[in-house]
Amino acid sequence: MTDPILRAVGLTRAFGGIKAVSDVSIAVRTGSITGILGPNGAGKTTFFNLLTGFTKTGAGEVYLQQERITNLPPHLLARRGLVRTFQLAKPLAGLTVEETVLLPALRVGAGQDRRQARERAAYLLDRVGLAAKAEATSESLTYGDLRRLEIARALMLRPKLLLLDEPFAGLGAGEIETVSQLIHEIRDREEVTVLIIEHKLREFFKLVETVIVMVAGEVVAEGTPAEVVKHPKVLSAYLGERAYEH
Amino acid sequence: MRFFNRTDSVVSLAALALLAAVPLLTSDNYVLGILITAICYAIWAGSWDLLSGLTGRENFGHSLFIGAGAYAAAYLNTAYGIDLGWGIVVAPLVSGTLGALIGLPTLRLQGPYFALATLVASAIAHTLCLLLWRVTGGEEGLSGILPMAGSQSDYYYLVLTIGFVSIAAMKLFALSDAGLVLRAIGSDEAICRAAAIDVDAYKITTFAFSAAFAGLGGALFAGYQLTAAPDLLSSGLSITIVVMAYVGGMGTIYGPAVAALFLALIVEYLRGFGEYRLLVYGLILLVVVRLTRHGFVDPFWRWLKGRLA
Amino acid sequence: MQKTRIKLAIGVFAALSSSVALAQTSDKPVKIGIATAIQLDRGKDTVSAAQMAADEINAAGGLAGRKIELVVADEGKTTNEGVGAINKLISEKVDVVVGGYNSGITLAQLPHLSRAKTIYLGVGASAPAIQDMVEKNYAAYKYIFRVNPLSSIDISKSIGDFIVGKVYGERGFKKVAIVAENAKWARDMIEPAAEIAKAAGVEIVFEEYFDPATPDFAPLFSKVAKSGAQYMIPMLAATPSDLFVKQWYDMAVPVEMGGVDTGSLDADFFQRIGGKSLSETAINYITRAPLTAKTIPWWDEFVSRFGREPQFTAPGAYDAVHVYADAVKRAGSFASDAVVSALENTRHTGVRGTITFDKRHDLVAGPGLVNALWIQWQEGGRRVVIWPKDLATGPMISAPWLKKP
Amino acid sequence: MAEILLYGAASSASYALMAVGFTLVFGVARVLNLAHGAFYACGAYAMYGFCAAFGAAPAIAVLAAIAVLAAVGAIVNRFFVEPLRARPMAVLMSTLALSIVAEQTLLITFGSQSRNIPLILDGPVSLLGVRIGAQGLLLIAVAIVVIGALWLFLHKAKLGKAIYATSQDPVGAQLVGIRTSTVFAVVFAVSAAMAALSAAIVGPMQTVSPEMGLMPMIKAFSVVIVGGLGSIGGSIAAALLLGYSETIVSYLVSTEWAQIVSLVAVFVTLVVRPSGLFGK
Repeated sequence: MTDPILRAVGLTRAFGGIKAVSDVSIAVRTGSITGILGPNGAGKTTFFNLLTGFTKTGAGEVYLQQERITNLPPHLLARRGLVRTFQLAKPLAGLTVEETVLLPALRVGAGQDRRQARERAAYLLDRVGLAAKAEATSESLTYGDLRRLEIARALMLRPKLLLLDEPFAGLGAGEIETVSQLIHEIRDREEVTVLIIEHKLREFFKLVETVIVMVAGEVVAEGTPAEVVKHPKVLSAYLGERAYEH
Repeated sequence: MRFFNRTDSVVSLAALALLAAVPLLTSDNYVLGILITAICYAIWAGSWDLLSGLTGRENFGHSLFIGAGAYAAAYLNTAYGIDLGWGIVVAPLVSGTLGALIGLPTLRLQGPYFALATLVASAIAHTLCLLLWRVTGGEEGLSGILPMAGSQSDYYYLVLTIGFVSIAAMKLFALSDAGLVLRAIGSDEAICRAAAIDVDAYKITTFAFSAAFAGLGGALFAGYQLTAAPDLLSSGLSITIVVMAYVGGMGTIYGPAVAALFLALIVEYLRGFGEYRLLVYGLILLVVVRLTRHGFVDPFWRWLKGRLA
Repeated sequence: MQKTRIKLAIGVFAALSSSVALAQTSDKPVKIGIATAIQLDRGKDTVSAAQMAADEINAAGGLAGRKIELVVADEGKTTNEGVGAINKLISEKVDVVVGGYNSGITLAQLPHLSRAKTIYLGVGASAPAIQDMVEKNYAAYKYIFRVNPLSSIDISKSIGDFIVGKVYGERGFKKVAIVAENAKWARDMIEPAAEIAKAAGVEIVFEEYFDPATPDFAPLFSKVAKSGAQYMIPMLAATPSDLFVKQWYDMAVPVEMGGVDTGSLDADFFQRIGGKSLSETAINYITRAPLTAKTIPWWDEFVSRFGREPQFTAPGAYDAVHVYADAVKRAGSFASDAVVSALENTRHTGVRGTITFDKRHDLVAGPGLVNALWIQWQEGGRRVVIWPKDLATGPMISAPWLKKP
Repeated sequence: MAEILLYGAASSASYALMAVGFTLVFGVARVLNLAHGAFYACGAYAMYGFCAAFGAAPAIAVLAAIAVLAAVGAIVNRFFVEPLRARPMAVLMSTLALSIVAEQTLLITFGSQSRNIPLILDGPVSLLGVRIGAQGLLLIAVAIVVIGALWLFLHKAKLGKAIYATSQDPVGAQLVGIRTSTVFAVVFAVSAAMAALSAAIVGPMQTVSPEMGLMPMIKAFSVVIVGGLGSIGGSIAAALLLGYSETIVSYLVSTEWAQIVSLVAVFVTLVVRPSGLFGK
């Protein structure tokens, strides 16, 4: 088993006495599409924020390819290839679609010359199907477009590990299909490991290879979607008989 | 990196030429004095817009940096006899450092809180300036600054050149990648952090630049007035600059600068009935606040360019 | 012999040419610039009193045959407006500027006045730093004179003299408290005065400086009372006097009070705070008392013409116009340098006293010249001069809650 | 010691009256009302007008001033806050502009000369061996009564509960049929009335001038921010904290540094804990 790209050991964080995440340890296999599943309030988003440096850890460590990255600020993690997206995809006011994708390359010290950056941006926009809207302002995009734009911007940083926070939230069936397809392509052609939080089951189960189930801040089960579904704790806490059948 | 488009450059150079012609028409200190004051206001409003216009973090204590620059130049001159020329070089460094120091704790605050924090910071500076009068001259301020060599017209040209170059530089900054990143930060910091941008470093550096230019303007103003007085640290001045930026249109740098130039001239014209001046300011603000962030100058200029094309 | 005749010829020629110069410009009016804060009563009275003097001179045929015209510019509250006002007057080619009420603003105006070689007669600011410029750089700043009120140096001498002579000498109060706003002008003024008092055996039992924006002086007053002080010397300018005096009265602080209180110089001060300034003494520069032969007739004409009693800047503005007119006549010309040298040996009996200038072009104080007056608010709002002794118009009273047996 | 206790209570009471009104407006309507100082000044001038012009007795003039300012508060909300509700900074600027216009109008109509309004209770009183103005004791009593009444109103009265609900969740309140526009109007009116009451009682001990609203405004700021924006309990606690710290500094150190205490307290609180001690 190749070394895991991301390891969390004993991650804990409490808010005013309530342990949102308590002693969670996971390992994400390189090149996999791994999912984190759990009912609302299970601590998924807090866990995600701990991994990506948006929330300070209470206890525990995080390793990215053996390098200890606990509590590093988000921009340093992004530069090390650990890039995330957000649950609420917001447009950047006053910036065009192309500029939004170019953003990571525009910062001082990004080290990419303009021409190269614009080329990669054009390539990525085409990959996510937004090439036609390059000059449009990002406020004019549909929610589905914004989702794909966010992924394009993340890819601009040539990430090793892409963390997607509820990528299907707010999308219609058709768009879910395209986004799901896009994630598969990214993993295959861009050699990116993908970690997803989601609660839209049908697409989620088709997409992820391994699932980690969190309930009330703790990992209760881990395995392939088929194994996880049968796990008693998961059934009682989350899926319930009927939901899973159809 | 986008540069000025053709029409913008042509018109701004024409404006520069017009302003440069003034000393040829009159060497009256009163007229030159008003223009120097107006140019200083333009630098202050432009520098305010550099941070607040781009990132949306509205700074209600800009007078702190203006005053710091003016007092730095005045103190060097009156206490150590260092020529005003050096004062104009040192002042931006002093104000810039102050901007970074004040920015560190306050820039992570959201909108209204940042405005309150900067307002209170300048109020503290104003009170200290009065209390530590052995150094700052208290309510009398630091007077008796030795004017720079040359006539009032020479000084006017110095202020005009520095003013034009500063505003052009700030405009280029706003159009540059950095300006784009700042606008993105103003829109959503989290997305920028995830896009590998060190948001805090950007904000603090920009605040330092904004403060530095304000300090530069402060030193130029002290050089004209030959005095640095506590009213350069007053909250009234900060609010006046915010009004100018609102009228000018935020985020365009030249908008607030042009608005500042005209408003400063109008205010001097209103000198006749001085009593009503602040009332007029208040009424302008009441009207302007109803507009969007774009104010008057920028939309008017775009409309005009549209008609000319 | 030869040399004297030549000198004589030159003298005659000079006199002839200057009177020709004078006559030649007889049609153009003499422009006197007034730079003051037109919103404040102090400013309004500066303009009114200057107009009074101008009207008198114009009625008597004008100055060297030319009518006098006033040009008013608002100094406002900030140094920026103050400098703007001066530059506006200079651009209007005024012959002289009369004005000033705030030392900070006047100090900021000096370099602009000196660059334009425009004579400035100060009537309201007392900071010594203004006239120091004349000493430091005579050539550039010789145009700056102070006609009114008095330099702080003389004011602090007068405070010292009041404490030693009246408070300690006559009233026997040995323990004195100093309560001053924390401002440069106050420190400049009170420290020398305290030295004079200590030298004469007076004990400064309490000294504290406060922020002029203090809303509640109860803690300060109770500390003064506890310090055992028998007399309290306040130093107020930016501090709102109404607030300070009302709180002193409402708390019936067991300590009498007298010092520098700019607010209490307002004529309606006693009436507007409901008589609560009873027994408060303050240094003042003008009152309806025969300081000179002109004082009472001038006072009455001012009151009848403008409907209120004059602020302390008014006699200054009135005397300044006359002093300038005399100097022009003696100099026989309007050229600044000539008028300056004429002004230097001015000896003009004005409304407040005889005006003369020292080498710093500062108003000279002293008996027979110009004096500060210590005036106490007494029953019915009467203002009684209680010091200096030779100008006193009545005995000093105590605060009602401190009625001495 | 007794002096510190009493004088501290008096200044805390004046801060509390201003701060509670200010934080009520923020807590319920989410508006940072920079015109609050102008309400204070207008309250004082209204009382001056009633006393000087109509010769009304001080007590009646106070009630009249409160009524006038309550109306002014509602009007300000209706025309200068409601239309800009969507943009917090615009509301801040609008109230700021209003305070400038109000101050300048007072300056032009009444002139820069400081005016005076009569005390309701005259003369000093000695309590616990301390000499304090009767008006100061009145101030303490009025503050306790008024804030207590407001507390009861918010928790007991029907309209009060509606206001309290709106402060918890404006959208939720609308869903359950509370007309939030009336609630905001009432809240502004109450806040303006309290500012006028504070001016009418503190004003006589100080001076009435066009810019008199500035310092109380800054003090109300410091109290509200230290106490926590929107938390009435927080404001009362912070008012006591600030009132006593200033009095103690005046006593033990010097009145020179007392005023800067509140400014520094605000800056530190904003930086360290923007939501204040008890705020949301």
